[in-house]
Amino acid sequence: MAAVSGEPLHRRLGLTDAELGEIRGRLGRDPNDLELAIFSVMWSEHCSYKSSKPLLATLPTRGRDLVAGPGENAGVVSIGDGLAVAFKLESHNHPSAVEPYQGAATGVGGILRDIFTMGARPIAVLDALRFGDPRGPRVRHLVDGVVRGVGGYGNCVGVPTVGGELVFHPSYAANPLVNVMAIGLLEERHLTRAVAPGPGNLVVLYGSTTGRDGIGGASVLASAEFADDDPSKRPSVQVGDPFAEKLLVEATLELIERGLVEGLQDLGAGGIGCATSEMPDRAGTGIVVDLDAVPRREEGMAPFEVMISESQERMCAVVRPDRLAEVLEVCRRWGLPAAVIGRVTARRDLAVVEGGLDPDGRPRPGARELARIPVAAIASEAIVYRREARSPARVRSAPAPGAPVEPSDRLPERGTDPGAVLMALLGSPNLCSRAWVSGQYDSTVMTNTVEACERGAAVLRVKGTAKGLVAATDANATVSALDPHLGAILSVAEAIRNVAVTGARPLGVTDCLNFGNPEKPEAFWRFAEAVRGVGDACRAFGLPVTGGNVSFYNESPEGPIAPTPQIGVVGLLEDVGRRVGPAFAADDDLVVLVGEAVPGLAGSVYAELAGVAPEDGPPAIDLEREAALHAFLQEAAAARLPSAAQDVSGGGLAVALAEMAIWGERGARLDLRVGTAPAVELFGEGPSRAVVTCHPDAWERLAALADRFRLPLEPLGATGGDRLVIELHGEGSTGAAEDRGAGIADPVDVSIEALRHAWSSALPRLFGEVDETGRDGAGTVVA
Amino acid sequence: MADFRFAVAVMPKAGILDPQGRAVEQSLPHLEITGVRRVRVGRRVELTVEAPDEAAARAVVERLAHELLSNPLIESYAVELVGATSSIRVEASGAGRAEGRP
Amino acid sequence: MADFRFAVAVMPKAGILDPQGRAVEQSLPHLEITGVRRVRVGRRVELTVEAPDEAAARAVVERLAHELLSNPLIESYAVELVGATSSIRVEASGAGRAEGRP
Amino acid sequence: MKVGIAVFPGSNCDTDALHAVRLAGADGELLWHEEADLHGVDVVILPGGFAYGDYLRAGVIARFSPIMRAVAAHAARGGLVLGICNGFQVLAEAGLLPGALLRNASLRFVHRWVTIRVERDDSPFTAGIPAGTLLRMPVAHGEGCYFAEEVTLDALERDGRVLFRYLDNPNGSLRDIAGVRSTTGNVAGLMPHPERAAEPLLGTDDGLRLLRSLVGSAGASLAAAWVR
Ligand SMILES: Nc1ncnc2c1ncn2[C@@H]1O[C@H](COP(=O)(O)OP(=O)(O)O)[C@@H](O)[C@H]1O
Ligand SMILES: [Mg+2]
Repeated sequence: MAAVSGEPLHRRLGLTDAELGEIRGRLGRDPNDLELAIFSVMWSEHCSYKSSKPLLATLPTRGRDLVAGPGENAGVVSIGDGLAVAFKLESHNHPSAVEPYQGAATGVGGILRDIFTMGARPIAVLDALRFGDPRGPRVRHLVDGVVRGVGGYGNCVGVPTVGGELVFHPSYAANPLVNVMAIGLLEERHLTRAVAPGPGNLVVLYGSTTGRDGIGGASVLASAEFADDDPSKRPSVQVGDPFAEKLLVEATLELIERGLVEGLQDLGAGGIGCATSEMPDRAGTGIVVDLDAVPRREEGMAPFEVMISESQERMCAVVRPDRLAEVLEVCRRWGLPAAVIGRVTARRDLAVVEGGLDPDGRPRPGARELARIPVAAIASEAIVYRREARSPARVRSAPAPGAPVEPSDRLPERGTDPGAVLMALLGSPNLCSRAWVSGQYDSTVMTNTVEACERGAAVLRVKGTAKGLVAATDANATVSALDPHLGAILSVAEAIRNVAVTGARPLGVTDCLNFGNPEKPEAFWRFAEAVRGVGDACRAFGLPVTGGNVSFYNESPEGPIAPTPQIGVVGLLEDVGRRVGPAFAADDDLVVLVGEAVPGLAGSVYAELAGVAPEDGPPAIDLEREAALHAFLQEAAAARLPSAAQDVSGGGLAVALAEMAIWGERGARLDLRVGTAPAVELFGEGPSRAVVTCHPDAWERLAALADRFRLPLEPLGATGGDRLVIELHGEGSTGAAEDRGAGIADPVDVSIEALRHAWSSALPRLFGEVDETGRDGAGTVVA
Repeated sequence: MADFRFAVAVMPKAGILDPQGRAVEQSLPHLEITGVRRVRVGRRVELTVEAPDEAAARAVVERLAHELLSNPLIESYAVELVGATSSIRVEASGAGRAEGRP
Repeated sequence: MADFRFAVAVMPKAGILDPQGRAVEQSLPHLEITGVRRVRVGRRVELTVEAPDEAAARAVVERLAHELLSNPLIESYAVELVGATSSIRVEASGAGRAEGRP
Repeated sequence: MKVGIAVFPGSNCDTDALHAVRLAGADGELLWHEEADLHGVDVVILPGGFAYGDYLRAGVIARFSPIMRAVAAHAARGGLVLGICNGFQVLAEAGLLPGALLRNASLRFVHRWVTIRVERDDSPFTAGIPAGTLLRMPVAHGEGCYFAEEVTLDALERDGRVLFRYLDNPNGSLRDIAGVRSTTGNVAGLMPHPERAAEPLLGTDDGLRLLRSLVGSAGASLAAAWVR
């Protein structure tokens, strides 16, 4: 680590001169090289949240069922009967841009560890992926690698990947987003925290050996703008070993169930240095690390390499001395190397010793102390910045509810058949079937999967109970690009709506905030607005943010990504048998629209296809109305009124109906009253709407329930036949549009077969994997 | 123009975790094999290139190895000539292993 | 006792479908590479054996290759000595190919 | 009647199989790979997963674990053995079943609900399920392309040892083969997952029919009779 170039070491490690000053202040002296290396990692954006901490503190974190909130490896919410769910969303964007397979694979590994570290068995993964224009070969290469990586890891560990997202937008071209959510199930009594209590307790490192891979990998990559494309200058990449992770899951859960550990922390960014400072910091203790005891897979590793290596599949446990033998035996049985690498001390600092500790945890004669840092200085009291936020010169915000300045009812061409627009939307990269991706994921292992992927929220049963868990991820980046506050609110609303539409009660929210360089005031303003939006929405819905992740520096020379507040929600069904699915379930069911369209097409997929009027904005949201919709959907399901339900989101009402028809393998004949403009009614993505079907006998009760929640309800028609027919009626259909000869009054009239073909063939075609037999790469019949 | 057959060996770089190699090592006791260490598992790609001379053929293979067959971040590769024109005939008629290895 | 380092090449037998090889061939046009044919993708396993002499070491590798590294129904293998004791050091300090597992 | 389910490091369908076996009305027990003792079980299931990471070749390393010696002995005594997915791969690598399972033709991991046709009802694995019956269950594998030499395939067909065939081949398997049995008839393997299709809540209980006939055959002490 000797200085080779003229730059002083701290700068080469990414610390500013001012930060070096802060470090000196906290130590009361100059740091040595090893200490500086530990600081550089722990004070990185990735580990310290130095730019985001003050804003994250504004998020609501209290909830009636909350067991553990932010600050832990994952949020935990009770589901009754002594059971709880742990869940969290996390990004692995930068590593995936460099090496898509391993980046995505290790991303899955990392978030799974956050879950089982809490004592929960991981039961599901959802992957929210965002890439540039898929017509470019480089982007397709990234998609291919990331999808293989997610599957390669999750499939092998044996945790089903049950949902997620795949979104294309040019702003992600050089900076894809790989956000992964994991969900785990635990008995509340097994909840385990990342603490190092009890001076004299032993620190056991188990799992894979420590190598040079990923030195500064995640933390450095995620803390600097990623522009340098020279492979030789890139930090080394971590390789995931899902087999080792599987063993780690089993060994860890066995240790916890047998009550053998006092505290547990996974090793991620920051490696041993991070675990051995954060755990004691939370417990008011310290740790002395016996550097020689760390099992390594390479010779000649420098102390700093051992301390900050981000080698995957490792865990750090705090163990009472009298339980050590049992702990080591469990690790041995699962084939995992394990070693006592230190002791908990009463002094609140991290000491690193070379030359060994004696049985009492004191340095042996001749041992050298290489570092001693107050744990608070590298953990809870790490540097924090109050970054400058400045709104961009022109901010486009949502119009007030009501007609926009200019009617935004343009279909792509005059006289265009709205059915053709619907087909174009269904076949567009952002709305078409994701079977090509989901077919590469094992979604049924663990035998809990009631509904996976493809159809809105994922539904899992909880074995041994009648309960079900429902999960969804969402982010509205296109509206966030126009108005980050509104975009964040819409993201939260949509994620919750996806869960509520099944009849589930949302339990909590996890967020992964993907933004640009926080040192740039405009980028930071977007971040601040998004945090405010997430907070506003969660307060309105009465839900806590249980944890999450922040990913900054998502920029490339072409500019920052669209602000992407990725939201994950988990909900609870008391009786999984009462879940409501999204497919048309029977012929002659009533099809009902709950809620009503609001103007504003900006940010919609339709706008991408057709453009919008210059003054048109994104749709506004009424949070009370949205909350009422969620409550209505839950009560309706509990009363077994709906036969199917689906929220209105991407592609608008027409796409929601088309999906219900495709999945239900039956059509519908519908009449739509056009109140504002046909494009808004059919393809607008305004929030707070759902399509519900019910048996005609249930209609009156459904209407009464909607009335109670003051929700507008419009019966559209009935299911049946093999075509989707939507006739347009009312003022909007004969107003300005028809005057201009736009042919808007033509009905949508398309066969379900044609819809299904447009929807299911698009992605395989994009990826060139439709073979002669008409099957796509995942083997789904496409023709 | 002549045919050249090459083998490209693609191996995980030093310091990069090789889970496959580790799995093989861990299974050795079951086979009652001792004294085997440092197992690394990589890929071997054999291919035939038609080119005016060996240098030109090798240039094609190098490019292929660099851009397609290996990921320079985590793997390194080595290119080896395993046969030239005359061997192709042998190869085509030979069984299994003979293929491409004169 | 001395250390011997071997490379075992495991390749799909002739006549066995090799979808990986085909996939490489199919991606060649994208790279604008022509004149490449008969691509076969297999495995390369490198390992160090400690044994009294080369013959003894080779016997261990042959057994490993036969029983573990290849499936005789679909694959054939070839064993190659790539270094003896003295070469181990060279290898370890070399770029890329070397591996640093103690 | 007791069914033992082998647990290799990396098995990940072991508890799924246990759950399904219990639904099928049998006692189930997990058997640890390091033990060469089957604890007196009547039937052994080798479950799905990635034994030893499936590194190198799916199933190859598991073949050498102590429990496989016991499984081979059990099979030699006429005991029933069923390999599901990774378990099928292990049995093929161990030579207890003919053929090999290669990388999927698509070179991608495939998860999909498939329909398989039961080809024979004169086996302990399909007893009571008429030949020609169609069953729906998921496949989830990266190496499930069934391969054997032509002569072997012909022999399998001739001897009625092809137990299941795909209607919609997901992986390029020769002759659409989804599952086979041994010459002795008491060892079988299939790539699809019957244990994941054992409850209507999860889509169907088609798979439970297979497990029930397995349990029934063993329970009726008919196992020996199935051995030719
Ligand atoms: N956007 C966010 N919203 C809420 N909590 C967050 C957010 N980002 C990070 N956190 C919380 O901060 C803590 C530290 O996060 P992180 O360093 O990513 O954890 P880990 O190292 O365990 O992955 C966690 O408890 C996490 O839930
Ligand atoms: Mg963690």
